[in-house]
Amino acid sequence: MTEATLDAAGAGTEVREPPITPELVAEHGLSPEEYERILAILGRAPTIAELGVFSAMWSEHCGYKNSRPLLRTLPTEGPRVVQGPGENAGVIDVGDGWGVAFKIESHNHPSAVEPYQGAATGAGGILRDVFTMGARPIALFDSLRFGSLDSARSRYLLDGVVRGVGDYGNCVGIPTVGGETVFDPAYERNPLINVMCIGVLPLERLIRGTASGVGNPVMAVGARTGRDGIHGATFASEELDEEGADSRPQVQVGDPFTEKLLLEASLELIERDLLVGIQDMGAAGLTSSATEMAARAGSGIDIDVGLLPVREAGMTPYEMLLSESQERMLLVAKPECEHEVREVLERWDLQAATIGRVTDDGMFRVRRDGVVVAEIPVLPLVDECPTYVREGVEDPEVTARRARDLGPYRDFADDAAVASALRTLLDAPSIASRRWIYEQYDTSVQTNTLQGPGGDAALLRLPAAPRALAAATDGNGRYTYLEPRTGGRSAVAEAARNLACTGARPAAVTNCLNFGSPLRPEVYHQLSEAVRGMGEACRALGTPVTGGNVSLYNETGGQPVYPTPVVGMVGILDDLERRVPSAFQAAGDEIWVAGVTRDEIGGSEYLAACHGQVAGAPPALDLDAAVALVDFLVAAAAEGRVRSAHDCSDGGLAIALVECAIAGGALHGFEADLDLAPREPGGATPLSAAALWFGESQSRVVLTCAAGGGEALAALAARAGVPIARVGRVGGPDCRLRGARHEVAASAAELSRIYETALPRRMREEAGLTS
Amino acid sequence: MTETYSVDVRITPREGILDPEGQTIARALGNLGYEGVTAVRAGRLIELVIEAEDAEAARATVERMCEELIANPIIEDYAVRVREGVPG
Amino acid sequence: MTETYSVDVRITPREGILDPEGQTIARALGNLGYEGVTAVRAGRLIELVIEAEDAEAARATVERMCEELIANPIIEDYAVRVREGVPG
Amino acid sequence: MNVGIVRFPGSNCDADVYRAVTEGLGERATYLWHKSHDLDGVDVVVLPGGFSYGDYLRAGAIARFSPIMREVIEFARGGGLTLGICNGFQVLCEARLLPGALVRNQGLRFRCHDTRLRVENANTPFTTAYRDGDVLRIPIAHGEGQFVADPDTLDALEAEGRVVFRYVDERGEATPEANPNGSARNIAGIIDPAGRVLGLMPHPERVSLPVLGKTDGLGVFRSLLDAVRGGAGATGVPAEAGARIAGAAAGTGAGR
Ligand SMILES: Nc1ncnc2c1ncn2[C@@H]1O[C@H](COP(=O)(O)OP(=O)(O)O)[C@@H](O)[C@H]1O
Ligand SMILES: [Mg+2]
Repeated sequence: MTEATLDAAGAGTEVREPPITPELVAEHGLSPEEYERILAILGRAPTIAELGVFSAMWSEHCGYKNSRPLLRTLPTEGPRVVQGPGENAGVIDVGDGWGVAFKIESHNHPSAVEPYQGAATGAGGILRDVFTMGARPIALFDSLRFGSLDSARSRYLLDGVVRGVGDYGNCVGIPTVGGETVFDPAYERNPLINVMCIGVLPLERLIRGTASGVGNPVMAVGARTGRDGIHGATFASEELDEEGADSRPQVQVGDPFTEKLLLEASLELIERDLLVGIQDMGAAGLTSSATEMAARAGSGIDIDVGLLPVREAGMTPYEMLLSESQERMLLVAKPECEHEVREVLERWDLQAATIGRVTDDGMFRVRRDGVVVAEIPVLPLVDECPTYVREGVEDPEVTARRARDLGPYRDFADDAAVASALRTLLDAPSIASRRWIYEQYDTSVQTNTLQGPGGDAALLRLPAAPRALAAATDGNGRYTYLEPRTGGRSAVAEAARNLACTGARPAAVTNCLNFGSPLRPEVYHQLSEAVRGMGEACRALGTPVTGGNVSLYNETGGQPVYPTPVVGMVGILDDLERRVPSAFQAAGDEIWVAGVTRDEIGGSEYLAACHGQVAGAPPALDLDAAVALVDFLVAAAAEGRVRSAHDCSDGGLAIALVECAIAGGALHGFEADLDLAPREPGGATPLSAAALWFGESQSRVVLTCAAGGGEALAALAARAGVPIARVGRVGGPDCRLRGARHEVAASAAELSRIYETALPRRMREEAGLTS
Repeated sequence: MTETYSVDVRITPREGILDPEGQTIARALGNLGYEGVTAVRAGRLIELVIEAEDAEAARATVERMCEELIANPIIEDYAVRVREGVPG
Repeated sequence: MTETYSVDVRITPREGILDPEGQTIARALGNLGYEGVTAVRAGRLIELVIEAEDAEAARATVERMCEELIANPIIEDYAVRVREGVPG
Repeated sequence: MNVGIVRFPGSNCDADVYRAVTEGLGERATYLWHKSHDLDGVDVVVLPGGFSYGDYLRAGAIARFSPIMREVIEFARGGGLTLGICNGFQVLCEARLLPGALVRNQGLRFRCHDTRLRVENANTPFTTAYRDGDVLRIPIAHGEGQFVADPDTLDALEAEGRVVFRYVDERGEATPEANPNGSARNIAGIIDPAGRVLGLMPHPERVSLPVLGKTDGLGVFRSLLDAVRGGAGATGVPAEAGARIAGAAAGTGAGR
């Protein structure tokens, strides 16, 4: 192409082409070196539209500039993996010709600005990523981080986010069956909203986001394109606004009703085999969907934005290319099928416009009413985003925190102090019952829910009966802050443990990396170490990573959030009749603890909630022990040896036991002697009272079996190499715990009240008003 | 001394913000055979009765309420109208 | 020949029907420290732009829309206001 | 029995009803497209839950004007067995096939959890598989489920035995705490004067599959089967009170 054929404004518009100044380039988040690369790729200066396209595609979100080299170190292959990273969602084989597609994504910044719409559109985006693989979404999970609930802002954000996820998922008819909710001042001004979606598909219907077949029509489907969410916000809005108004909303509004229509129509189009490829117009909208689809096929795409249905008059090509209006998709129809595609879409009352064709020249060519306004070779644009390997250095502040003397917090003055810590932890928003949240979500629509929120992992029945799917999300920002590699390992291991508690074998992982700016050496250190830890754990546990999402620059006023890798894991339970609940089931059952308790209180919720301390090294994660525990739990469930199993995590052994007593349908008191729980072989190291009661040593689980069933259970554990010991018995109205010369007894009803009222009490004043 | 004022707050989606509810109502009216409807916007209406020194004070107070609670200025516009007395 | 009219439909909960949203706003305003609010009602506002012969025709059409679809007389009252031209 | 399930744009419990009828009961189900004018000769019509037209304007308000509603209304008026669940109940009220209206939950929040429902009238074609006073465990999932009607209507509903399900507590009592949405007199489900059109907010179809381990809702579909088999069919007379199926879900629900 020569300069002469380029008309930036396109025919019939009045826009002037602004000069591409260094400032303009910088405002687009491109470095001078990156700009040089663009000049080399194009062999000329870019137009403003082209600059916008490069800027979006080479952003962290689309181009993974800073994270790609790190992500490459993660294991991505395994016998079940059908589709690894790089597609709209990962897919695994769950047997009998069925697959499970799943992915997690963040919507942190939009939710910080407008929690209701931000969370709603976050749910909408990840749903589209899954159904564009040909999968019917069967579940959503929301992994949430907020500041302390003592702050009105955090309560407002929690209220809005929960209503946003709920209203969207409920309306589309996808049950939200799990998630996490953590409160810590580190997230005060930058909440994290990650949503995972899981779908099922007949594997023969798996479809990818590819644009192949020269001449095939490229169609834009769904909502009209507006000016919402246009990238490059500040600059672009002012300079390019033809009307000169400042009325360009950045906030995207979700329309779950249209989403539901898109979902049904897309699945019908795929089932009828009318499509070559399909992709959500997500981040960077039309630009990323068109160029990524072409890149995967090694083809080109030629579109005319003049044909794109728009919501507002006077939109420029720049705006149309970069708009992030919701509920839109790009599809490439099979030859001769365009008419039938239209029929299906019309049946669902959806708009479709053919905006271009697939070509074979490898170019992304954009016209406006016939006149070329952008012309970029696809492969360098999509695949040659410059990547950076940086130097990471640990923040000395973190080094110091880790080394802090925790002596003052290791012991309790008397039994009353232990009881008080127990109640404080049950009332801590990060531990307390999440019922207030998940009862605002439809958890039973689609009639697949075998176990909804409130257990260790959600369980959903699969068409590949009698198999069931288990899934959970996990991640501990505090651990990762204090020791990133351990945090990365722990996120994976806790998710695996959560799944294995139900009897399911962990299968694969998606992840969302929520970090601060990678340009800070201390953040880059966190990122690289956390990814290293995740990779180690994934390899050890045999759970390859099939996809994920990176959200960097989560900071305000120079203060990054805790580095928070969130792992979404799916696993398979071979026989749903063998599923294991987490709560105690019957009086008389024996209580066992599997896994070693060490003298570890660093990074614990106990230190944070009871002493306001974020310090010490987080509990070590021994990968061999993690793997052995998972093997043992899966075997124990398959053989029907356990009545309940609950992961021991935040709040340690005491909290895990009390949760087993109060988190089920009925209350079950118990008595337990913590001193009996397994210790380090040799048992030389003394254990402080705080570590015994509330320490968060990893790879521990509270199990029950029917009276007399303990021998067989212990034998199974021994075979798997898992230390296990009987600590007590279920029964009576009270929770009676003793250990380290302390004793606490409280009625299960009273503890349940604390646990259940903690969130509603704090959220009482939130109005729950619309929008 | 204070007077009683009736204050209406009309809350509508901001210009350029998607209004799926308005669009859906517009389509439904079309399906019912109504012609000539060129636009529909769906908003909210909050009616307050408030005691204030004078009409200006009433307006100022309600505008603060809108910013703080009643409207969501990020995605909604609001308009306040003040009348004397209680609504008829 | 037709003219363009802007029509507002104000929909409010009928007398005797509970208005939890209004009550919640009233309570929330109290919590925020606003005094002197003696009543709050929450309703809906539908703004239409419609082509019609004249203002009376516009009103009649929108009233039929309200009876048929826009309002539910069991729980809601509605009021229609017609102005000439498109909304400013 | 062939159960027709209407699919409006935004319906999302259509497949659940389908599975309850086919997997749970082993009977036939047929989807009915909202744009069609043909009920396909089905024995029973179900308006399923979901968010028809996004619940925009008012839940059920727009769906009520779908093309197929002309036939549904005709069918129901002629004594055809018609069941509206959740959003379907809202549509039935908007269509004036049932009195009253469903407005936003008193707490203003969407709520999804199990509720206990007391069977107030086991002598309807929808409830013969239960006994009067049985307490069932059936989930709700709605944001606009508060049933309202004027006092005269409520009195008439009570007097005529047309309140079919009521929200109760674990002791079977209709307390304010057991009322999840502020519904007048804890009403969860009502029937029309002819006893052929039932609307309820809770979701019996979600507890109708043995594989999920909960079957308290299956009785509704069993009762319908009984009514249809008993010859009452789509336009016949109300089913006999005594025509209960032995071992129906009633027992599993009571007193839990
Ligand atoms: N935001 C949420 N949405 C839905 N379910 C949630 C949410 N937060 C927590 N949960 C559910 O609450 C339960 C407790 O969560 P969590 O404390 O993270 O469990 P664990 O420590 O076992 O991983 C889990 O079943 C989880 O799925
Ligand atoms: Mg967890």
